[in-house]
Amino acid sequence: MGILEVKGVNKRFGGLQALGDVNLSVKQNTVHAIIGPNGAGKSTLLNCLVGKLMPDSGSVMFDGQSVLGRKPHEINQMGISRVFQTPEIFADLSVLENVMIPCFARRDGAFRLHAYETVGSERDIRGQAEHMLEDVNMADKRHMHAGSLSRGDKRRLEMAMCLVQEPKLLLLDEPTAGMARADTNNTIDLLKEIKAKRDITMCIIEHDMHVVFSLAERITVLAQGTPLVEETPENIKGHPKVREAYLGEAQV
Amino acid sequence: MNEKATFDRGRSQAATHPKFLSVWDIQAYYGESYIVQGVSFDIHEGEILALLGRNGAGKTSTLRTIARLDNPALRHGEIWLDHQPLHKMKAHEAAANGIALVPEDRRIIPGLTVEENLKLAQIAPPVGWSLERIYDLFPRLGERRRQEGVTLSGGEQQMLAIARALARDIKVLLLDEPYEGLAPVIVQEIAKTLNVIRDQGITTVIVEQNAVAALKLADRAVILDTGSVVYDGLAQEVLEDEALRQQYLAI
Amino acid sequence: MLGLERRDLTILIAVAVITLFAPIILNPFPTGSALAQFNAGYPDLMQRFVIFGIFAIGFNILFGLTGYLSFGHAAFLGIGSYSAVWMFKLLSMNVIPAILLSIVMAGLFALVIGFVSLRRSGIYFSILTLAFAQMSYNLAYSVLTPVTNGETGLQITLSDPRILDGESSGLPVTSLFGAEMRDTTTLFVGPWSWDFSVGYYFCAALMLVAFYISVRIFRSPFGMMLRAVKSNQQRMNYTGLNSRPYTLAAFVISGMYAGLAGGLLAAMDPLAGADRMQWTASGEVVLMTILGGAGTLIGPVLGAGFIKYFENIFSKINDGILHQWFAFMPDGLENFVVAVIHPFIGKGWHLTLGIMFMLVVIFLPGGLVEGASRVGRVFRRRDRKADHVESDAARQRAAAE
Amino acid sequence: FTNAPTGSSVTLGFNVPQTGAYADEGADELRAFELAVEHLNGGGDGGMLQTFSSQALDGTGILGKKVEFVTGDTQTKSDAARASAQSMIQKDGAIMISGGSSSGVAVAVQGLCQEAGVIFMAGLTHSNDTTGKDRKANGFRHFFNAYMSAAALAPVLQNLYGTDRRAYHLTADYTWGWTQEESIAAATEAMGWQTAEKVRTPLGAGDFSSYIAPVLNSGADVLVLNHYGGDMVNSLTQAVQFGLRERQANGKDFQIVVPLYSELMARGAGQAIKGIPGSQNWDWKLEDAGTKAFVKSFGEKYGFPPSQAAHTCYVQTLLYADAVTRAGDFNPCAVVEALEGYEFDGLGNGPTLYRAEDHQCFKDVVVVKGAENPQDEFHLVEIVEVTPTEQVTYAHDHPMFAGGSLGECNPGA
Amino acid sequence: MDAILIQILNGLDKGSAYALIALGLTLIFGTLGVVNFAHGALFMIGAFCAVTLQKLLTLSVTTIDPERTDFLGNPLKVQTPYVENWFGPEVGGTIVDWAVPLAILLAIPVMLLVGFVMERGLIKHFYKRPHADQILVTFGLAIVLQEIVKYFYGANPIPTPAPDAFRGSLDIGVWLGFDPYAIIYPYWRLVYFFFAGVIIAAVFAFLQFTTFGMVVRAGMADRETVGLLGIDIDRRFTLMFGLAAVVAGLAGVMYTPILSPNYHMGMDFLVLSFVVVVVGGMGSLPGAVLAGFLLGILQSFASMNEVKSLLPGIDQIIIYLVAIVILLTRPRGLMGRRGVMEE
Ligand SMILES: Nc1ncnc2c1ncn2[C@@H]1O[C@H](COP(=O)(O)OP(=O)(O)OP(=O)(O)O)[C@@H](O)[C@H]1O
Ligand SMILES: Nc1ncnc2c1ncn2[C@@H]1O[C@H](COP(=O)(O)OP(=O)(O)OP(=O)(O)O)[C@@H](O)[C@H]1O
Ligand SMILES: CC(C)C[C@H](N)C(=O)O
Ligand SMILES: [Mg+2]
Ligand SMILES: [Mg+2]
Repeated sequence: MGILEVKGVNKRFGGLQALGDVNLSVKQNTVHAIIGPNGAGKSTLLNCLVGKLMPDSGSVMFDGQSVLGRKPHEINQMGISRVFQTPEIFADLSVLENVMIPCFARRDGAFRLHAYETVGSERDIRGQAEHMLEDVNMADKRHMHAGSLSRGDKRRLEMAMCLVQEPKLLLLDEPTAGMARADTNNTIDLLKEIKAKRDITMCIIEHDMHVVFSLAERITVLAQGTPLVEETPENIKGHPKVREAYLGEAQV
Repeated sequence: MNEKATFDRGRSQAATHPKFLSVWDIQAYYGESYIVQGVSFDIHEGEILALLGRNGAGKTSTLRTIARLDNPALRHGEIWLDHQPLHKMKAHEAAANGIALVPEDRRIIPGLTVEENLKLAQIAPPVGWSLERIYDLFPRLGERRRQEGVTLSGGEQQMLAIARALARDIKVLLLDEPYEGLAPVIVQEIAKTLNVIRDQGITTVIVEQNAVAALKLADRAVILDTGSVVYDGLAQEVLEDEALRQQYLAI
Repeated sequence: MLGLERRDLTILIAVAVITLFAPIILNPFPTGSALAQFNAGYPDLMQRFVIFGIFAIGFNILFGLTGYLSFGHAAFLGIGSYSAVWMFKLLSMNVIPAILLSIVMAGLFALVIGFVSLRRSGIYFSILTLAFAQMSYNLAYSVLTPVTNGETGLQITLSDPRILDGESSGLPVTSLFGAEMRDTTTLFVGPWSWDFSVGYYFCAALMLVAFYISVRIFRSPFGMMLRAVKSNQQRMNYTGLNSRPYTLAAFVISGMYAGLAGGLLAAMDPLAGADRMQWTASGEVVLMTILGGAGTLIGPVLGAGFIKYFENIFSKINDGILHQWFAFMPDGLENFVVAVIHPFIGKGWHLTLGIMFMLVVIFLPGGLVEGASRVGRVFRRRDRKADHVESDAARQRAAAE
Repeated sequence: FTNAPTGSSVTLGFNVPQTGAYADEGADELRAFELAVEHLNGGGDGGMLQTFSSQALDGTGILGKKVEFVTGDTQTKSDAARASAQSMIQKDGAIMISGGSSSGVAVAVQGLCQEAGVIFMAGLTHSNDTTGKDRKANGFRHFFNAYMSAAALAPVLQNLYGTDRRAYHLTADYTWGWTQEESIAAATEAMGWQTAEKVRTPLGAGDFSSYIAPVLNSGADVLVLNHYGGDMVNSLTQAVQFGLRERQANGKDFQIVVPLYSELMARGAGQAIKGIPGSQNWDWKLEDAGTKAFVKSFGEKYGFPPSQAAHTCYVQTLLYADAVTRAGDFNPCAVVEALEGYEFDGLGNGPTLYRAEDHQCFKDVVVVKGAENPQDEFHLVEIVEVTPTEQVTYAHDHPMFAGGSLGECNPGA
Repeated sequence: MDAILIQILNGLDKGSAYALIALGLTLIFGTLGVVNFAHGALFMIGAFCAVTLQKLLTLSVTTIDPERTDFLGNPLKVQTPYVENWFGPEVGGTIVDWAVPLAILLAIPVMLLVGFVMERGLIKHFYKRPHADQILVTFGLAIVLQEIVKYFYGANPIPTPAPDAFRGSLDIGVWLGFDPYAIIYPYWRLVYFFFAGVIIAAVFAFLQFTTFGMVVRAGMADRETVGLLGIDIDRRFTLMFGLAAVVAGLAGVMYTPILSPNYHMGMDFLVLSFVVVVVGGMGSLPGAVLAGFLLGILQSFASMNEVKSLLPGIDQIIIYLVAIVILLTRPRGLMGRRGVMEE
């Protein structure tokens, strides 16, 4: 029984069957990659997990509880964090503040009217945030306006925002797309390190096979809304169907 | 990096330069922050140039400056395309003169369908590929032509962004991370397309984090670091020179 | 000190000093001099400055931080005024219960209206708040006349019960435990005269408290959350924060500020008119906030002062006064100058105000605060000119290498 | 007392609408005030000073002090009007406030003046409440009121349209509208008319068509428009567009009545106003000496005849100055005493009484109708009849005015 | 029955005014994304085009009539319009009489000019600025425009009657078999209704059958990218603004016989037109038109005595009440597009 159990999820957009009877089981403390051609429904699947979309049918259980019908913030409070495919950050706030906000969310829950304390007096939170920024190599940019970061930096920031929450399940939608190779490697190391330090389950979508094969313990290949195969990385590499539908001549 | 001293403002050398696209000492600012700090390079017609560098090196900013977007603002330098002074133009004039930018965040226009996004590219002359031809290259877009562009999957959006550039008759294609978010099969597909495009005589500047892929495709490479050119040479050389790669690209 | 950072503390102290000495600062011209017309240091106007300052400070907590543009905040101002006057009529002329009721009532209304309106965002939210406020206004003007006394406005009368107060001959006046709000001492210093009024200092004290609270909110985690709402509400939700209670809290707080302002208006002058709730009044506080600088601490207060100054001072300049000013000129020239200025003053004060709005927003995109900081920068730049040149040179050298 | 004049001059505050729908009335009021001040200070031709029955004023200001004035904008909003009046009192040291163009504003400012201890000489205000339930010891109204309009109009309406009529009221939904509706309905019912319907319309409705259309089959044969200003211009024009005036009801020609009239409104309504009856406080075409003197000095200064708004404001200023002079004291209480029960003549309305019990002036009321063929833009209304004072006088405790009390005069600090 | 029919008719007509004003506003507000508080002022300027033309046509020669006297006892100056002198009283009179319809010819160039100048000189710089700044600047402009008009034309309404030919009313009731006078409808309102229909149809056709609408919509969503595609969006925005100004102005011209114009008529309509546009849904022309008619008709019904006696004051709040209900049940108004001004 995995920490995340997706059963028979269907989602249609008008005439398009974006997800058709998806079953997925993610075991606790594993890194599970979802790969597949563009438009296969990978992001749609994540959307169903975090409350952005409501599947037409099927069930999604996390840690024994259903997530369907819950609001995004409730799902997050259950322990699911997500990095989006196009960076979603607080563009008008400073980099540091961007990371502090999830810290508050973790400590105080979905709402707390702390209108009288000052941000400056929240040393713990600030410490956590700064620490996190160091981990993602962004400490020197902490006072920058997040909106004026370059794109690769925005992605790193968003990842920091999710990691600092110490979620039980981290959903990563192409976390390293547009990241320089050096930083991609750093990111891989960072994720590994975090994984080693504490219990965390990750679900990662990537087109960069280097990342996938460095991290993933299991891989699900999604094509046209349905899981094609679910295998260990070794078996995926040589899988003819996967090669045809997805990898092409790419070297992995 | 010494052009500055030798340059005679009265008679621009660049104006008579034999190169097809020449970028000469451009300096551009976001508000007060000085980002593009005197970048110069030239490209011959039909060449593919890889523009590389780490995150935040100023690649996107350079492309945006060449495409004449308002931000960052060009405060110094000249850009000549086929004897046309791009630096005096606005984005839409530059586009009319044959520049096309495929922006890094794709910039699919909300509220328009896939087909409308493409048609929009064909409103102002010069018009390039027909819709049929585009759908031939990207059948996926043909299937989704009535869907709102922004609801496409990430990769589909990337295809649309490239297709939108091809829908115009262009001389120079500026690609900002075209492979981002694309499945390996599609990356291979697009690499082929870019070769097709090169064969048609279109000059290409490609910015890509997947440096190896870009270098394989490119004739020449320019590497940027904190807003300035640190390397300008043959793509092949970079591929072969480990030390160079390590120093500037960390690969 | 006070849990504030140095910079904020400086601002707070500056505001406190200015409000304390406002009766002197606002009366820079000797009474009876030609320019005395520009003096604004009389109690009624000074009270208005600070009261509308409170209104705008509160509005800024909602608009400046969350970006939710309410077009109906005047409704809360009106509700505050009506509550206060009813308190004067029924209970006592003491301003404390009146003001408390104003805040509470405005808060309750804000809770209901905010709860409903905040289900939408952007322009849809603005129109919802507008619709609620216009409904309140229209009802107050007509059907609710038994409660609001319609167009004339709710006033206190001799026959009101006023349970806590004893009988009084003549209309009673509002007071704070005996200190009458309208009590004014005038100090004559040479040709100057300065009015120190109880009512003004009462309002000013409350404004300082209101201002202080707003600074705290701005610097608090709550304030940061509100800015996060403005920046990216989606991200906020996916980060596990429920944005609705945050925005609702901001809405209610700003509604209470409006209620306090309304209550104070009534405490200074016990009349509550329906006009206070009209959309133009809601629009006015929007204008004050933007004009001063939305999202800045002090901007709204400046904006409020600016608009109220025009309304009260410019509208009162008439041709007679102009002739008096330019009497030193030869007759023909005098008439010409007066004729040129004439369309902009007195009944033309709206024209001047409109032009000022346009000038400020065109040339000072961040509002008056932006203007002030530009002036500040010019001064600072002068000091720094020397090292600036140096750094430029350094950069050039670096570029050449 | 508040703002006792100490120097060689005395300051009056003229609080008129300078912006908003009544800005033109306000401008005319201001002209009149300026003229009055000029005359009080001995300038110009003296205007009504020569015809005023009291000859206490001699053109040397008031009690030898030169008259100065300040102006302000009421915006026709109670709030703004009070703020403006406050500043005149607190900042400029005004000892008397006058002006205004709406009953709501008048009542609000009157209340303020009472509290502050200055005299309020109301300008345009026609609601019964101003000197009825909201009367104040420090406030005085020269203008007539809704009751008087009704009392003056009723007999004329009877002559014109008979006693067997059914009236349909459209009423502006605020104090003034209500009191006027009440007054007209009562007066017409007393002479045998029936009231078919009383409909309240929102202030500033603009398009009244949905209120006018139902009039047609309501069985009514007279439409009474208790509107003023822009509302009246629009409702009247639209009623005419709907063909009300051409149609027949109950076998009679359908008629429209506009109880409160003004030249400025008549100009706005254009053709539609022709032949429509109503009442005015005063009209420049009256033949008495006071009117002639005033029209002459006003007309020569400004190039057109004065409106009734200008007249009442001019007269109020003179009356105040005269009262101070007769009392020999600026103290508001002395002024109140001098004005209460004061009888005078020569100010354009014939013999007039400032009644002590409610501070309302009692004088003739002018019944007018829209001119069929005006010779120029100043002759849009013609006088039908001047209803004598006796007919429009009522008891001070008449039910429509009950509920208020003057209280004590307040001289302020 | 006839009472209800009457109110529907009245509603159609009020609705066509709302729809027309909202149509112009939605071009600027819903399409260009500018919160234009000066839209009412454009409507007002249109109305004053009619007033101005009327004044121009009645420019007069002054002759002295010694027989009669003016109010000061001087000989009366008699004014005869030039047009009557030139074309004779008959034809001249007719020309003056037709001032309002003729004013359309004046209003089109005037409004285009006003629109262009306003966009090029001011609004252009505000597309990228926050909505709040747009509000402040356009509100300032509205005040300035109003005050200028007030300076020249005064504050009171100025009568601008419809031509004599349209002065009466049509007895629709008789056609439908009701008693005479049961349902009547003034001719001019009929004209207005059809006029609104024509304008609405023309605007729709223009935006539907050309790519213009799509380009402008795209430009509003993302100016930069549209520029990258070689399109000079500025020019199209200017044109769109001009078009909106013309629509607003014509709505004003034709409305003058129904509502005598005064300088603040624009402000009176402003709030209402914003409500209509938003209820219709941001960015949707059909939505604006639909909302205009819907609110017009509902308001007419709410003004009926029967309704008012049941729910006192309902006629004063109906529009807002309906707006609240619609906005709460439909997140983006009747037909709004996603993402337009939801931030
Ligand atoms: N809101 C929507 N309306 C209509 N179609 C949609 C919507 N969202 C997604 N789709 C379609 O559903 C399919 C799956 O999209 P999804 O974003 O899940 O793909 P993906 O697997 O994440 O692809 P990529 O790797 O390119 O990001 C796509 O074809 C997309 O066009
Ligand atoms: N709008 C902006 N305002 C201010 N600074 C900006 C803005 N956009 C980018 N910058 C800064 O300019 C620098 C260069 O950014 P640019 O986007 O050109 O980098 P890049 O080389 O394209 O990086 P990436 O590979 O991450 O896309 C960065 O340091 C970034 O922080
Ligand atoms: C101007 C006045 C004569 C009428 C006005 N409507 C009032 O309230 O009294
Ligand atoms: Mg995806
Ligand atoms: Mg980039």
